[in-house]
Amino acid sequence: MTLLELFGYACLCGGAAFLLLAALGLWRFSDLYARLHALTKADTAGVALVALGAGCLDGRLVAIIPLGLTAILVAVSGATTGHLIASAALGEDEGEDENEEAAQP
Amino acid sequence: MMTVFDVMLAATILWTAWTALTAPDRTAAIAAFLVFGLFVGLSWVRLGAPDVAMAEAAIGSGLTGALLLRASRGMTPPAPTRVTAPHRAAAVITAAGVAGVLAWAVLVLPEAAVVYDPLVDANIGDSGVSNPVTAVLLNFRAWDTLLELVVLLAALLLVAALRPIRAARMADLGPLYPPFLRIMAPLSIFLSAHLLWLGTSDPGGAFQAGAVLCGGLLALFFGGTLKTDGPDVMPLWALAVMGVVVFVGAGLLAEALTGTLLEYPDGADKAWILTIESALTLSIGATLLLLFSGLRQGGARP
Amino acid sequence: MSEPSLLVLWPFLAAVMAAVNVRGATVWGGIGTLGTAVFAVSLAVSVHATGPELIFIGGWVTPLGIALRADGLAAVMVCMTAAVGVAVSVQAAATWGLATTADEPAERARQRRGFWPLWLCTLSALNALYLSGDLFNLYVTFEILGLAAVGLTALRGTDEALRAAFDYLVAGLAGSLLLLLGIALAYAAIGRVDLGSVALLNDTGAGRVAIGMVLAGIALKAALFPLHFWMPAAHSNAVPVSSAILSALVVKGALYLVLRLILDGGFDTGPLRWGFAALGAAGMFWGSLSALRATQLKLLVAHSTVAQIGLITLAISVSGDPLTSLAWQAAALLMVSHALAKSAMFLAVGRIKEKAGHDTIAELNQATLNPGAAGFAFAIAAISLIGLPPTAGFLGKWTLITGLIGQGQGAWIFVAVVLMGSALSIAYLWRVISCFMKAPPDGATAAPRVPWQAGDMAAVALALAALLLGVFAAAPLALLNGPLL
Amino acid sequence: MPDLIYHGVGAGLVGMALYRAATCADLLTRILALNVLAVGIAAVLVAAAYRGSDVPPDAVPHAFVLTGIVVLVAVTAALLALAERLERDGDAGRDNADE
Repeated sequence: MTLLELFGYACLCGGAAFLLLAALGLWRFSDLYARLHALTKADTAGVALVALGAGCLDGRLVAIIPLGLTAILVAVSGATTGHLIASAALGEDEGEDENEEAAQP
Repeated sequence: MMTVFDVMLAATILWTAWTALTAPDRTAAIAAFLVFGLFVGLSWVRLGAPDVAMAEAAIGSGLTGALLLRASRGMTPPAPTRVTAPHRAAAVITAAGVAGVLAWAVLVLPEAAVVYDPLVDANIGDSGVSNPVTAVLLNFRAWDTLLELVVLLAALLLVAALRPIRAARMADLGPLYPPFLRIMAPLSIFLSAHLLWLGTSDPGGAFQAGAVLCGGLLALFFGGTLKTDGPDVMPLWALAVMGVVVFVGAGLLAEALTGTLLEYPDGADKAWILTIESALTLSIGATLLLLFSGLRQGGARP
Repeated sequence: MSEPSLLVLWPFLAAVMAAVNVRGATVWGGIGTLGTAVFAVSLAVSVHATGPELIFIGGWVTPLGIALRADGLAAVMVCMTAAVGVAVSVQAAATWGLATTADEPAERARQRRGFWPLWLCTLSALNALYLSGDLFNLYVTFEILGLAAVGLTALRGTDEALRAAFDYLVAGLAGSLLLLLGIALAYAAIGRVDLGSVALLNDTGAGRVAIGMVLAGIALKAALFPLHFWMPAAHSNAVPVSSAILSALVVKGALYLVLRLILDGGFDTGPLRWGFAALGAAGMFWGSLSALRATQLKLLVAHSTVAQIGLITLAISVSGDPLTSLAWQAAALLMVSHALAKSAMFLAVGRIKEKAGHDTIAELNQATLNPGAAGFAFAIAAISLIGLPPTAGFLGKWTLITGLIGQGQGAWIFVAVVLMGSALSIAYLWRVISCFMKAPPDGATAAPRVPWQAGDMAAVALALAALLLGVFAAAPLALLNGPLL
Repeated sequence: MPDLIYHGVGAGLVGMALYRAATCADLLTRILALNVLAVGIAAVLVAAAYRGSDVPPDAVPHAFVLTGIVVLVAVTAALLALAERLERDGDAGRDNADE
């Protein structure tokens, strides 16, 4: 078990822990914004750690580049989607009539 | 060890499917359907079918989910259907009957009747590509793929022939969307081209590349830079039609050169397949976008 | 360029041009339909002269590649589609006009712009279906046919038409998926899905289940008796030209596949065949009874399609082994005569509804049917449906009954059923024709006889073709007597 | 061994989808049921193509499933276009004016 493999497995477990916590958060939190907060953690930290761990274990460049690209992509799209959902939900909650009527035909 | 994983995955698939079918709220049902599609894709990776898993995730759950969400937005909330007991019993009997017969037929199977494998292995050498699925799709059974693209176009013609309805105005997506677009749009085009080139030797190909391209086009459509109403629809409409026309033209040209429909001249198989596939990728991306945006003005305005 | 590939790709390219060049849609429609008719005739001539053609697409031999089989049966069906297609295109050009005029309502422009590409897609899908020799390829052609036919149904734009189109597409998709399930099981059982190997399916349990699933799917798409719930609404709510295409041509695709499966030795097990014959007989009775009760003319004609499909299924399922008995030719002849007669009937009903403003049977009389061209076409088509001597319908029923008599004692029941079916069809068709001759109720003087218009020519031509096909039956019979692939 | 499990999944999905298609009148649920039915059939096909963990699976059924997925998305888009026009709540379901 080289040090790199050990570090890889550690990252994998950390990532898995983050994903588990995010799922638990999604289930237990009552409010939409709290759930979004938990989910975006899974997108950014969880997936990045899993990708890092898998990269260490595999070691070949041909695997590390797609993994890295995936981690960045998931982080970017996760954050943006979270923002979009939050702003849409915020718009609905404050009941801005003109925005409401305009958005819903 | 993997059997435990398979059993858990199977249970998850069946449970998400049941949720998708019986959830009272439409958005929850569509979300469950999306997750169901991704899990089925995962099960196909387990069964050694990465091409199909990619297509199921990209088209089967991603795009279909987007179509469902857009359509469900304008619909009236679902009225609970009152089903009488005998009707429900009859439905249970027929459904259980079909599923039971199917399960029995599959369990009583002799060991797998192997016919296609040796033929594909023997002929893949002169099919021009080394990925067997692409070889079957674009060479051995190219007629199926051509007619399948005619199906896509027939769906587009159907949607164009329907009476027009008012376009649901796209809500403003706020300040964070444009920078996201600047990353995603070029990346999806680059990724689609990479998947297309990869398709000749590894899992990938025209359909997965077309779906990824459509994702990028949808991102542009939501951002407002890509419009599909009025005269702006003509370039997309031409792109959607171009793919099948290139395929048909290649088929007829091949017949002129070699005497049989869709028989690519020897030695040039890979070049022909790649030109057809690149036309298909652009056409599938444009067709799926037009199917999503629904040609709000009821057909192409010349 | 061999005819089979041109028969499929020529109308499709014309459809693409009609979709893109919207202003010239009618012109492209004419080019596509007439071109296909020419290729159909040249295919029939070459099959008659040099025997059936077998084309391996892409040069790959059958189990791996797909084969296009152009034998006598396929040539007859392709010529039937082309003949009805030309007449329907003439009628469509008459109803929607040749080009966009400035003042025409948006609805008419939308219908013309939508009709031609969808019709040419249907034509190319039907030709691909008749020529294909592979089950999965047939699944894909059925999907094209289903989508294009639903487009034709929804063309009218009213809510009833959209609801009928939605139910039609759901039933069509369910039928196709059952067919796909049958194909999946056939692949699991014998490892190959081409039509030539369908006979191997009878040996294994999974193979027999696969045949059952394939037949269930086809029965749903062919609107066979218990599964015909979606069809009357779709055929009666569509535009008259679309109803003619749906009733005469689209339904034939599924019936043709059942016949092809039997000819390839698909299901020779007794119970499945007699079950199908019983379903056909029940469909004939149910369709005739519903037609007797129908108040609207279009619904009556749609229910008569259900009855005729029952008769054709009966003819298919008792057609026996192609080597010994010629009864399968009866099924082909019945399909051709039904296509000609039913399309003439629907076009005539369209003209009647256009002139009289309504199609309730009770209120039709001599005054509303002036000029009588549509009534004349309806009457001639009715004669062919009933099966009176000179028509092609008689020829089909005669071949069926002689084939049945040759098959021993069990077949006498079905001979009686066929005759009863003819009697019922006389009953519900005479109901309509008697109204044509009824004097106007308030004794109003009959309006001056108006000469026949261009719009009626398509219906009259099709009706006369159904009439004369019985006389000039040498051509289709010669093709049908040729060797089968 | 895994292909037996996924054959069972396919059969289960087909049964579930047929039951829901028969017992619900809501247009969107019927479309979802047909999609689940098609994915169930595709699962049977992919499971039938499995040749064990070391031998590569058969590529032809994979092409069938790929074609089936693309055909399914086309038909679903058509179904949704029809359903949207049928179920449009009130507002502009029928305005041909803005053609």
